[in-house]
Order: sequence, then structure tokens, then C-alpha cells
Amino acid sequence: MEFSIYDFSSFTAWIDSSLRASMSPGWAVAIEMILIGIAILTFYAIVGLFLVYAERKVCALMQNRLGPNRVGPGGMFQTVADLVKLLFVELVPIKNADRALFNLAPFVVIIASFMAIGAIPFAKGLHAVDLNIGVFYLMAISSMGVIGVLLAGWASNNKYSLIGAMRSGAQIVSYELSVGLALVTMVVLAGTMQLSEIIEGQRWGWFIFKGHIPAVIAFVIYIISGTAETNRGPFDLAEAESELTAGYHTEYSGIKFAFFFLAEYINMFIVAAIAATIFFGGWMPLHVFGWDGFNAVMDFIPPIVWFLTKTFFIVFLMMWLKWTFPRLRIDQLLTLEWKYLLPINIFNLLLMAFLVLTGLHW
Amino acid sequence: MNSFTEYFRGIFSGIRSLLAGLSVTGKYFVKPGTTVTQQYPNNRKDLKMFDMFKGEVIMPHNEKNEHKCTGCGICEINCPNGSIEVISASIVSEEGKKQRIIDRHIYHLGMCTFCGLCVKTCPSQALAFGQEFEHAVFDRTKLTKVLNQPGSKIMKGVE
Amino acid sequence: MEKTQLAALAATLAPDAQVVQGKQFVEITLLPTELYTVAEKLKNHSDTALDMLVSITGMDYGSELGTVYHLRSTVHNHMIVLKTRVSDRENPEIDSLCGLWPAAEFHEREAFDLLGIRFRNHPDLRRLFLDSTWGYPLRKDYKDDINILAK
Amino acid sequence: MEEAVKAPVPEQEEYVINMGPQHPSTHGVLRLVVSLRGETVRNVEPHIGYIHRGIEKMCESITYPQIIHLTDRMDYLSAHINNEAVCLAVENALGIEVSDRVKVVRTILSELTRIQSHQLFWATFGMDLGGLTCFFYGLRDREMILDIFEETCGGRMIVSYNCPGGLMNDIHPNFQKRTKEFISYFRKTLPEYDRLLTGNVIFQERLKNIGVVNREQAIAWGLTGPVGRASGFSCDVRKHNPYSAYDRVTFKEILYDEGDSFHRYKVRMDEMWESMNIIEQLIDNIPAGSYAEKMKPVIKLPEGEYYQSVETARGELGVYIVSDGNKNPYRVKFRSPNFVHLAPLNLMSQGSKIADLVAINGSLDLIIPDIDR
Repeated sequence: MEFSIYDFSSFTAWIDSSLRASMSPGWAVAIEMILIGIAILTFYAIVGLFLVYAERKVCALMQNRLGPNRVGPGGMFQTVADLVKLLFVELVPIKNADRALFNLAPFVVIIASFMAIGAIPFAKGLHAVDLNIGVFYLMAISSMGVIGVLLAGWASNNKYSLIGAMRSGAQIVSYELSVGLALVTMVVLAGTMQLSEIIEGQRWGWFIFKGHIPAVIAFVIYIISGTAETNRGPFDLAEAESELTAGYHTEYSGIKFAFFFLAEYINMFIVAAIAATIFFGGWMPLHVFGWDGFNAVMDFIPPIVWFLTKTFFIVFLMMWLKWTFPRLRIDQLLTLEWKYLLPINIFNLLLMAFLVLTGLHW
Repeated sequence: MNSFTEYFRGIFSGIRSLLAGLSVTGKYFVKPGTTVTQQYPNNRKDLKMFDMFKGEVIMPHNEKNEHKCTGCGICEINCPNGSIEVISASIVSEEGKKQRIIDRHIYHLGMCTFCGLCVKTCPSQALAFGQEFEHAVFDRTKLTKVLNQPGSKIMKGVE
Repeated sequence: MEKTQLAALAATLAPDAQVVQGKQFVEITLLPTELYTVAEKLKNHSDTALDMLVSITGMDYGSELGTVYHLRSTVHNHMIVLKTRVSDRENPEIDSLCGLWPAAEFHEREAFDLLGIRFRNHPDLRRLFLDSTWGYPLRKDYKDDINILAK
Repeated sequence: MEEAVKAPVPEQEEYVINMGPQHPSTHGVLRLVVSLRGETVRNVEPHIGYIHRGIEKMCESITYPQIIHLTDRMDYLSAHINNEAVCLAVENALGIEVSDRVKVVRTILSELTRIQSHQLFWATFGMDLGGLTCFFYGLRDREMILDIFEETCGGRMIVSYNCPGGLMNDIHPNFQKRTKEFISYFRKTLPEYDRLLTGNVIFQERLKNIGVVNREQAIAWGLTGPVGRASGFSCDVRKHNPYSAYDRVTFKEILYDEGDSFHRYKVRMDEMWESMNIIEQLIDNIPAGSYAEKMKPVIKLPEGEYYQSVETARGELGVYIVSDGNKNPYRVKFRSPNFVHLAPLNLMSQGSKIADLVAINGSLDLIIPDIDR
């Protein structure tokens, strides 16, 4: 039994076979599920904390500041300290709040992002489920989070929260379209919805290169609408701190607030991971047809590193956008979607279909 | 047709303006040494306030523990919010004349607004501004200070 | 226009009032009953054209209360000061100038709040800074029992 | 949209929210009771008085030099200009002519005050609209001016540098050098502000045609300063009734006709350039002379009434002093620009969105302690 950092499929297969050898298949699946759950949960916490730290550092550097620098080297453990603090913060009960929904909302948000992580291929074989409709599944799951936001806004018994939640609803209903259409454009190019096959299809050139202009347009639109879907600046109307103080999570405190906070960052990670998978080849290294030496060097870098580099690059792009632009107004947000992104998207889809039909792509 | 070109011109000029904004933040992100943060408690040693900085009102004493305050009370009259109280006493000086001196020059830092009128109007320049700025204390009564040091005397030649 | 000319013109527009050429501005002292009509004339006359209300100052003259209006013409760049007094300290009433200058609304609310001068025909005369339990602090006979600043 | 706003709606359908007294975008303890219909603002009612300190009442019991430190605390971003207003009123009343040195130094400091105020406006305005980075850039550059103030005046925001008859002390030897350094630095940095925010398409869309006030309305409501000038109302006291050294410098009065939030912002951006021009004209030749005239120990104004207006960073500040010949004024009235600018907020924001209300409120650049006094 040998493990390779380049291919996790033998590793997962070994776990599976050794589990099945010692117990009934039903138990084996159950144990596997628990293992995956624990793995994802750990990953979730680590990535969440890291992204919060990264965001603080990135924005600090852009703003000529130092950012966190007291806890640990370079403030590395600042977010851990914050998390510990949040765990001990009192959970303030809200008068006349819908108690059940109020408590349910953070879990809905966090579970939605949790489920999406399961479908993301981190490296070859490192994949919880490889659905044959992976893209479709991700789109469906990632729009579930808004239910939690709406619940939070409604159940808080706070006017600011309600306005924030309604804004969030309008926003996600609109931008879900753009996310979908941008991904569909790429699905046309890939010819499949299975994520592992999409990545395999990018062995000789990532889709952003293969698809020429339509792929680039689709990428830009995806980043814009993906940012909007995660409720991040410049589309953070749902929390709009200068208008609605904190929007839908105004009344949340302590660990429940931390759930919303973490979910925002994980959602950002998910959006970036999908973009990396579909436009930049996921864990697939950069290959150029014919340059065998170059390709060998590229292959030497482990796929997980490729995947994380690409993802965090896109995360950085999103942070860059957030820390540069002012926020849009709600009607402009909808104008941008329905008058600009949607027509462009549909036209782009046609262009891509034309490209694929005529074989102009590589 | 016109509105059609306008539509696209709007898109492109919009994108250009957004890129210009990104270039500014991007520049500061990659440019090292533009950080302006001062790490306050760590730089205490080399943190020097300007000479004019109005941190608190002090009464400078020379090395012989002498000050210039005659206890005339002009600072007390000029203070707009009653942060100065001069408690004077009278002694008989060496020449046998009755002389007014200060017993205590009380300064309520908590009430002071740093307008500078006491320092400006003092006829014998007995008061000045100190540069100390770390005034936080746990008890408000500690903000009431006596400016003349114990056992201090008035400087010779100051009337 | 020279100040003397302006004063003469003001005297014709406000025949019953006392027009003085002050050190800085032309000052018109008039009865509260004719305040509105005179102000209207001064605003609409093309040579005075006082189209901007700079400020309204509520005054306590001891036995009387009053208001001082600083009016400016943005056309001619001159200023005229209107003054009026009422002797009733219990229930002083002066006509509101909100109909002429909307800016008067807040200024009059301030004067009402701090001096207790009521303005007739004011659209929304409520206390501005203080709540209704306070007295009228800018009156000279106001006693502040809690925060005594005087030494 | 217009018709929908005007249509009569039963009161139950109005959604009333309280913005303030603690709210990130009201910049202080201003409370706006906003009636909404959906996202659309139907009525805004400002409630003020949370920081009313009775400065006018306090002035009646203190002497003229003591008033100075209270004026600092009204519009704390124009502290120096507020001081100047009272000093000019007292000096004019006494017939004192201050030396040229005082006039020039006062003018330079006033313009530096104006720049730092507009920088803070830029910073907080960006923040109101959701662009947090502006806040740090604005404060970073403002720090340089505050250092100049600190070195010369002793205070950073609350300077208390003027006194009737001149200045509290002479300028610091480094003053000219530092000011010139700042100007050459800021001439390079100000275009960056434009690239980051002014040109930004989101920013422009957010502000254009929002909170429009035309010239007639501006005059009728008494709007001065950048707010009035954005509506085409030429109201610069520095131009019309020059004081200090403004009669010996050339500068342009920035005027726009649109009267919307964007042009209120634009007036301030352009004014920073003009302020730098004014400073450059004066900084190299500060005349020699005494920094303060000899004043009597107790200043008593002759009986009478004195009015002095100056141009603060926000508009015309009028000081109206009534004296009965005593050392204390009989009555002091401050005609503060922010108080006047708050009044038409309802007019400007009716029919716009909540986000627009924040933008309009930001573009008026209200300083709440100046409203309440």
C-alpha cells in the first residue's frame, strides 16, 4: 500500500477496502461518512480561520496598515483568539423573536456551505462525492444559504434585519441566474457536468484559455455574481454596515454570529473553488502540449497545491474588489444583473455554443 | 443605434474606472514601506511629542526646587472652567515685609480643556504645558494635582 | 447701493418702523404685528431683494423678549437686520416667517426651544434640543440648579 | 417611481426605523426617524439635541477670550476657523487692526483646516458608501496636517490658537517647511483620491441626481458652503466679504449648477486644490511682525451689536455678539452652517432609497456638535 501526494484515489480505496473487510458494507459506508464529515469539519474550521486572517491582512496592507500583529507571529492566531472569545460571548436572547427560527437560521447557512464542500475535488481522488451532475449540485446547494439569511432576518424581530434579509433575497434570486448561466457556458465547452471529467478535460489547457473570449467573459461574470451571491462587498447590501448597521445578523451574538461569519468566508472559498475548478482546471497542473519538460516540472508540484493556489488567488481577487469599491444601491444591483449581466450572459452562451459547434476552440 | 453604442460605451468606461480604482489599492498592496501605523506602546521610548504639545499644565521648577508662581490668581480668574485653584498663604519675608506666596496650586486635569489661557496670561511665566499625555487613571480624584512641589519656594527676583 | 440709500428705502417700505443705520448694517426695529408684511415687502422689492435668511436670534432684553433677523440679499450683497420685541413674557407671540423663507423653520424652533417665543403659523413648532420638561434656558431669569458653572 | 411615492398610503404601511442616535452613518448622535415604504424614504424627521451643551448660554457667563475654547468644540473640524470668527468679531468691535503676520498665518491655518476637514469628509463619505479603504487613505493624509497643527498650536483638532488680538504664540520655525512638504505630497496624492473614488462608476451612479437642491431652494433654505455652491449659489464669504488675508490672494470660487450629492462632493474635492493654491501664495512670504496685539487684561466690548461671518469648511458661520459693555457678552448667537443644512434633509431625501439617505447625509457633511451647540 503506497500513498502518493499526487493521487489520493489509492489512499481512499485502501480505507474503503479495509473498512469493508472488517464490517458489513452498511457500517462501512456509515463510518466513511463520519470520517468525511470530520475531515470536512476540520477543513472548514481551518479554512474559515485562515480566510478571516488573510482578509484582515490583505485589507490592512491595501490600507497602509499592519493588520493583526499581536497574537502569535504576525498575528497568526488572532482569529483563533477571536473564536475563543466568541465562544464565551453571551448569547443575547431577543424579545419577541421567533425563537425556533432564530436558532435555526445559522445552522441553515452553515449546512448549505458544508454540503457544497463535499462536492469539490481538492486533488485527484480527494473528493467526497463525484456526482455526475456536480455543477448542477453545487449551484443548487450554494443558493440554499439564502434561506438561512431570510430566516435570520425574519426571526430577529428587528427592522434592520428584515430589510437586510429582503435585500439578500432579491439579490440572490437575481444573481443565481448569472452564476448558473456563466457555469452553463462552461458546461457547453466541457460537455459534461461531472467535475472530475471537467478537470480531466482541462489536461491540455485550462478552459479559460480553451474557450477564448467567451470563457473570459464568463469568468468575469462568474466572479461578479459569485461575489454578489456570497453577500460580499461591493454587493454586501444585506449587511451594509453604514445603512443597516449589520443587516440580517444585527441581533446575533456569540457563536451564532460566528456561524454567519464563518459561513460567509466558506462561501467565498466555495465560489473561488468552483471558479478554479471550472475555469482554471482545478487541481490540474498547467500543461502545454508538446513541452514535455515543462509539463514534467509542473506535474512535480502536487495537485492539492495547484488547487489551493488557484482558489486563494481568486479569493484574493474577491478581497481586492471588496476593499476597493463602494457599495451598490439595491436598484443598481438589480439593474446590473438584469440589464447588463443577463443579456451579456445569454449572448455569451450563444457565442460559446457557436464556438463549440464550429470547433474553433482547441 | 445611438443608445446601443451608449450602452457599450457605458460598460467599457465603467470597467476602466473600476480598474483605475483597483490599481490604487493594488499599488499599496504590493508597495512595501507605505504602512503608516505606529505601534504605540512599543514605540514609547522614541515617541516624542512636539514641544508645543498641550498635554497638561505644569509648573516648571529649577534645580533648587524653586518656581516662579507668586500666587496672584490670574490663572484662576482666566480659567474658563474652574480647573485651577490657587490657595495662597502669607509669610513674612527676610526683609520683614509681608509677602503672599502659594500654599497649593491645585490643578484639576479632569476639567481642563487645554485652552492655554492660564499659561498665556501668567504675568511671571510660572506655568507651562507639559508633554505628558498618558493621563489614564483608575480614580478620578487622582486627576487633581498640586503643581507646586512640596517644600518649593518662589524664585528670587520674581514679583 | 449705499447704506444710507438702503436705509432710506427701508424707511419707505416700513413707514411705521424705526430705521437706524447701524455700525455694520441697516437695522429696522418694528412691532411684531407688522413684522410679516414688512419682511414680505423687503423680500420682494427688487432693490432690497432680501432672499436669504441668515439667522434668527432669540433675545431676552430683561423685561421684553425679542427676535433679531439677519437677512441678506444675494443679488446686492447687503444685509438688513430686523428686530422686534414683545413685552409679554408669559405668552410671547411673533409671526412666523416660514412662509417667506423655509430656513426660518429650524431657527424659529430653536428660538422657541431656548427662549419660549411662540411663532404664529409655524408649521411644526416643537422643542428642538430639549424635552418639554425643561424651562427656557436662554432667558435671563432661568435658574440652573443642577449644573452650576458660575464660580 | 415618482407617482408611487406621491400616492396616499395609509399610515400602517409605513415602516418606521430609527437611524441613530447610535448609527454608523450619522457621524454622531443625530437621530433620524425615517418612514419607509419598502426601501423608499417617505419622510425623514431629524431629532437633535443629544449633544446640546448650551454653548450660547455658557458664553454669557464667561469673558471674550474664554469663548474661544468653546467655539473649538462646536464644529471640531473647523476649530481654527470658528476661533477666528469670534476673534474677528471682538477685534472689529474694539477697532483693533491685527498685524499682517497674524492675518496671513490665520489664513494659512484656516485653509489647512479646510483641507483636513475635506479629507475627513472624503474618508467618511467613502465609508458611508461602503468603500472602507478611503477612510484610511483620508486619515493617513490628514495626519500630516494634524502634525503641523500640533507643532505650531499645541493641539491637534482642538487648536485654541487664536485669541482676540492675534495668536496665542508665534508659529513654529518648522511650520513653513512642513506645510510646503505637505502641499507637494498632497498634490501627488489627491489625484489618487479621484482614481479611487471620484471616477468610480459605482460611486457616480450612487450620487448623481441624488438629493438635488436647485439654486432657488438653496438660497431660500440658506444653504451655504460646499452645499450651496454645488447648487450654483455663489456664497463664499471669503470672496464676498473677505476677512484676514483673503483679499490679497487669488482663488476661484468653485461653483456647480447640478446641486446633487455628487457635485457637493466635487466642490469639496476642487476646494482642496484651491486651498492648496491659497497656501502656496502665502506660505513663502509670511510678513514679519508681532504675533499678537497688546490687549487690555480685561476685554470689554463697547455696548452694541456685532456680527461677523466666516467661511468654515461647511459654510457660513455667523457670530452675533450683543454687548452691554460688560466683560461678559450679553448674548452670543452662533449661526452654524450644519444646523441650517440639516433642515432641508427631508426635502432632499424624500422619494429616494435608504442608501441614498445615507449618501445625502454624508454629502451634507454634518457635524452634530455644531448643530446642537
